[in-house]
Amino acid sequence: MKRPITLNVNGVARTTEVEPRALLAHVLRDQLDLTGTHIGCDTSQCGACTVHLDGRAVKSCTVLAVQAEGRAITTIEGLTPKGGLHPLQRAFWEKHGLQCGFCTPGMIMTAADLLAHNPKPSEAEIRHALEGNLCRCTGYQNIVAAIQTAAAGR
Amino acid sequence: MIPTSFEYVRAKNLSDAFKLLGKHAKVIAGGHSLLPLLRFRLAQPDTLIDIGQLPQLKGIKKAGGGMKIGAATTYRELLESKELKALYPLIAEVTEHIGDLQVRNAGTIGGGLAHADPAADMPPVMLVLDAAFLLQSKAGKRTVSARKFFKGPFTTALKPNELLTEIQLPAPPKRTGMAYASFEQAASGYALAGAAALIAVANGMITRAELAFTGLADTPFLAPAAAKLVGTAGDELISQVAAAAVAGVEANDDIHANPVYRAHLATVAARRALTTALGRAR
Amino acid sequence: MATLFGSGIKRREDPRLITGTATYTDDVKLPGLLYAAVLRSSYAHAKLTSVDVARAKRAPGVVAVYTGADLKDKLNTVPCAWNVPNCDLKVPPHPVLATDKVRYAGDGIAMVVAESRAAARDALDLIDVDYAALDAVVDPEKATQKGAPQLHADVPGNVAFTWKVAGGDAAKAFAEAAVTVEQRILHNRLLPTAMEARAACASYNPGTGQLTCWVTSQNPHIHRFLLSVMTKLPEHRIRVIAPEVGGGFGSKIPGYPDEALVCFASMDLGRPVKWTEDRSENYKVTIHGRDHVEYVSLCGTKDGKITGLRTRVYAGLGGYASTAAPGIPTILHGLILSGPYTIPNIDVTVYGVYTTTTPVDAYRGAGRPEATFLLERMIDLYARKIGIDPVEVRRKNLIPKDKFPYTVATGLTYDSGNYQGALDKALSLVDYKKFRAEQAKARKEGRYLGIGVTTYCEVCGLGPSQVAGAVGFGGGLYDSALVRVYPTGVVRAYIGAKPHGQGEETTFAQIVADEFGVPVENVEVVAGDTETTPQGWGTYGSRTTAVCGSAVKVAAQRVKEKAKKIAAHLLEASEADLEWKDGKFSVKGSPDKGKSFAELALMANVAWNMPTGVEPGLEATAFFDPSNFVYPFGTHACTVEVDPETGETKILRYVAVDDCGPQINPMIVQGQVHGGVIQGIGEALQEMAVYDEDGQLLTGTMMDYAIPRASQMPNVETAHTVTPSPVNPLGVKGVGETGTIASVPTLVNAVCDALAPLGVTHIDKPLTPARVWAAIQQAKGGKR
Amino acid sequence: MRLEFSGSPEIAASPEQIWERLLDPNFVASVAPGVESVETVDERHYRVVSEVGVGSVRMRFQLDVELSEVVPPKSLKLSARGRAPGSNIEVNFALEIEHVAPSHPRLKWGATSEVRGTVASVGARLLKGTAKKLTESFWDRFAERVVQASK
Repeated sequence: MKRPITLNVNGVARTTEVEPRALLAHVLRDQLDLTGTHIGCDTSQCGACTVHLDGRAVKSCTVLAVQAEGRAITTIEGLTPKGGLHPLQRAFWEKHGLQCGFCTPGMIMTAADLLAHNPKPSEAEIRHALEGNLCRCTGYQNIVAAIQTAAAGR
Repeated sequence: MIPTSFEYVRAKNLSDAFKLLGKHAKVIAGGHSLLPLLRFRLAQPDTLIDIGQLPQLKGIKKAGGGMKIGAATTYRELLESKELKALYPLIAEVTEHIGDLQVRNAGTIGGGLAHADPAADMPPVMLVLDAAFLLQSKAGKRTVSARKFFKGPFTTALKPNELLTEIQLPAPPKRTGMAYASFEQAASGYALAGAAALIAVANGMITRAELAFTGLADTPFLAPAAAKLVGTAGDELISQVAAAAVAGVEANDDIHANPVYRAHLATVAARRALTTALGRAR
Repeated sequence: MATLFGSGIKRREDPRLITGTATYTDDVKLPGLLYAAVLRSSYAHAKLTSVDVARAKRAPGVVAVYTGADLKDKLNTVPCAWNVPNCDLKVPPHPVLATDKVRYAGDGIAMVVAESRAAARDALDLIDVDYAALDAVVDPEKATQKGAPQLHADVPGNVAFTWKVAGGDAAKAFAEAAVTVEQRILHNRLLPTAMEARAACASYNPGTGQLTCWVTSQNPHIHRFLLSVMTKLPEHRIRVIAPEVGGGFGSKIPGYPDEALVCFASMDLGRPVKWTEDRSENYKVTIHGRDHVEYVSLCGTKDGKITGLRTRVYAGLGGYASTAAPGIPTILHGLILSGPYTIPNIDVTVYGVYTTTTPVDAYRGAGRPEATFLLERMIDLYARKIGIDPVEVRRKNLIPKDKFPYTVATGLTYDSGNYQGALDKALSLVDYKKFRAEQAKARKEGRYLGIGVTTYCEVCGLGPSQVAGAVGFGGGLYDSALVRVYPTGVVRAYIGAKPHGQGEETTFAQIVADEFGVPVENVEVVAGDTETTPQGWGTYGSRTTAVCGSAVKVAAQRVKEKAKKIAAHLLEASEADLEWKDGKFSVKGSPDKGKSFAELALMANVAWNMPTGVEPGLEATAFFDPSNFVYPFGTHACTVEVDPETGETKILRYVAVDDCGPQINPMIVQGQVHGGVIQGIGEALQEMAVYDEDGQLLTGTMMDYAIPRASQMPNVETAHTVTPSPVNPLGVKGVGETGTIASVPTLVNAVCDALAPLGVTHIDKPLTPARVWAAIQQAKGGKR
Repeated sequence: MRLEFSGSPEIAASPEQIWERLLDPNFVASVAPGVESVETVDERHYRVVSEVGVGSVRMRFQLDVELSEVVPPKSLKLSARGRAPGSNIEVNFALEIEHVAPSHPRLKWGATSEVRGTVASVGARLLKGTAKKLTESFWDRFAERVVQASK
């Protein structure tokens, strides 16, 4: 049965009706129109759906919307609350860290978590942190470079 | 990708959760073991009981010479505990390789252990550390040794009305070295074969040696062969012990590794883990 | 004014992609939207004895359920559009939903349309299907053998076609050869895995009779045509929009049943309908790549001159012939088997074979990686047999740079090349001699280092159209651009191709801005909507820049010619007296007297004062049909260390030297090389779609199919040489597939080189640790 | 995906007692994992609904079970064709009561199963160990319960 829930998304309380089985990724995309969060797999591997839950990167396809009630959700659309580009977004643009762009929002959200807790990661640490984000276009090299650039600019 | 319908209840406290436990109810904390199954409809519970937010299931605290970890503590929280890392460096080392950054942020140690995936990284660590698990139900509580907990693939000593609430780690012996070596399946990151080792040394001689495997057989297990190292200096014996520990085990067979290769990898992992552990103990 | 050509400016695509504001197909939402889900066969090969949808129809939220029987007369079958000639191609019907029989695990059986995604999914579980199991066959070679299960009644032995190409006299060459090497080579079946799975959203307007379909497409015009064939709706009533497309790698070229099904449902129900694939569904039903079994022989002299090449190919097609499938192992594989070498005698036989598996079609490189792999692998085997350094063998056989255009034994004429230049550069970058010395030293220490060097060339930039027609490709291979200049002097270029990550919105803007002398910000490139863009043939085969980019260039030139006429009129000078400098036309000798592009744009659009006989407006359309393919080339080198105890391969260095002619945007070119190389490394080391004997896909999710991760992959060191192509006005060649084509043999040869002291000669890819270890054990004579 | 298992538990009961239990659908259902209902179509043909799985993995299968080549009290074949949403399973059992020692016969069984659909393509990693455990524990329980029931 559907039930009303209130989700705190990008600093705004949003109320919507969901079934308990609804995945957070689906609710964000289909009900809250936040389609920057993508879905690229069904086994929690690709990370395209990465958002922040209480400031930490999680895969929104592996969280039920009802589980997220009462917690702070940040999506790619809310990464810079006042608009403009986040340093990571600028760096991805600068370093050609994306091609088709489908994995990019998730990639950036994971990188943001990494840099928030490890401001100057080594290349190996960056690659390790990206284990849960798959990209089929770039070969990762420029993604790593972008994250290094964003880290250097902090 | 869309689970079948179920009811969802966020437990307010443990007794709330116990009331709902039953055959067609499933417990969810981080959800990272269960949700993948739900999405493929390989699990179809009627009710999900969310215990992920219960404060009494969270946290890491010292207890005697050892530590206690709340079952709903996330892997990320394990990694952030300096005390845990100081006493059980192996836990931190292994946790860093569980899943990926996002999975570690949400997945819980108790959830993973209760799921009992035969190729998970944490069970062999629990086996060599001789951890005990606190299982609670409406009727009361009991403590089960990790060594009696893993019964088979995805099968544990947990009864349908019980919850795993706490992981209890005994004090590690003095001058102990611990290590984990594994070979990951490239796609899933699960261990094709992995081995955890714990070695304690006194006066240059091994006083305790523990070795456990994951990924190798249908459930993680402790290898008795490690005991042969006790009373020796280790070194030359390690290769023999590693081979003996794997010999006779019915190794898993899948598209990623046949039993011969898997057993070989397990032997290599055991040797490497024992060697590193011994080095660290000294 | 500085030229933009050659400048690595940032991509204009990116702001919408990095902020999550881009619209992909599944992001499309329409009032009254319904959701579709397709029931997939769990059997690989079975008769359908009954399909009972009664319970599904009654389920809450369900609007309609369709079965193959319902649609049999309403939709046409899925067409195959590459009718390769002279090979007796047999294309049996491929119904949009199975009627009597299923031919692979994943074949569509019924489609549910419902008010929500969840309701559609739930209803699939209420459909009861009775199957009568038939034997499966997944190996293309076994499928041709006597007694193999037969997929299609009118395709005896499952052989869809037998195609041959021969040049010179291979039989004679082999008879007379001093040295022959033979090897059975397997091209592992791959899952393209674009990060965005497929989706389609159709909206039919019964009032206008117009159907709009958003679809994950690399080629919206081709999709319009294919949808017209399948839905029976005339082409001019169909508008196809490929919005943002999250990668394709070939998998979004073909026409699929699902796309036609949502169109039909929307027409039938009068409401918009959307279908979105799950990843596990994508792995089962979206095309796969490669899947060849080849028997290859190469012969030559004792001193390293290759005299002949022969291969017999069993190319798996899957259960049905997908859109371009017959052309991949033939035209795009057989014809390029001379590679960059002067091989005088070539003989190729290709059997296209139906198997009870997912259809196989173009996957990044499509046919050319298979050709390059077998050639490069054979050369290393040959070099080892005659005891000559494999690089020297290659050098000895490369087409000399002064011989272009060069016609190879298979009949292709290569446009331009300097293969030795790229080879020298790569060898120097990787420091080949030094590595060989290190390798010798390491071997003494019991360490196994290896190097692979690949000299490759590929055929791409697909056109010309005349050739397309001659080889049975069911469409043109020209491309188009409409360049429209607005009164304020800003420009839009509407292009026929459909970039999906390759960055042509940026590179084509660079072309136009250069031509008009306007800031690049003043130029927009629009792609993906058949309603606004002129007929084009899509983005694949590394053709977009060479063909469509040239159309942009030609259209811009036409616009400029017209602007010049207007300038001459306004300046009261003859066109011959005008010169183009600093973004304006001025009279030679009086640089102060001139008309800027913006001024001319305004005049053309308001038309107050136009030259006699010149129409108002400032726009032009060009359809560019190249005179030949382009042939990019290069040398890749890779060094590895193999742990013989575990079979693990560690990549030490990867060097890529590619020549795609002049580079419009070097940053983007480099990005294409990075991505291509890593995709090839995936093929070489870890990717493989595995079926069991019963036709079940065992690598059905990302848990079992290993696409490369950041932590598993190296950095790629890139460099280039520049050899322009004479066949297009930009001089450019494609670079989207070179990395994938070159890297696979480079890796495999490096590993085999490393293990040479152990007696390992060949390992079937992917070189997983398990396979490498098994090969070492076998070479040692031990158990596997 | 093909799975093959076999076993040969010794049972402390007479061949006739074992045979009787083998042909008693209610008895078999009572030891089989997760059986929810058994409907007898005829004496050789049953319809069974069973929820099988271990741990969190559980699926409800509808099974058509048929006995064939019944040679009392010695051997029989049993085939079960089942379906669950998205998955199909076919199991063929061959059973033989082997006379090792008097009233200590051995129940030799071999099972070949073909698993198709979601379970094969998604759950292969979970499947083999699980299926083996389920099958073996079924026969172990069968053997145990026959003995109990015969006492």
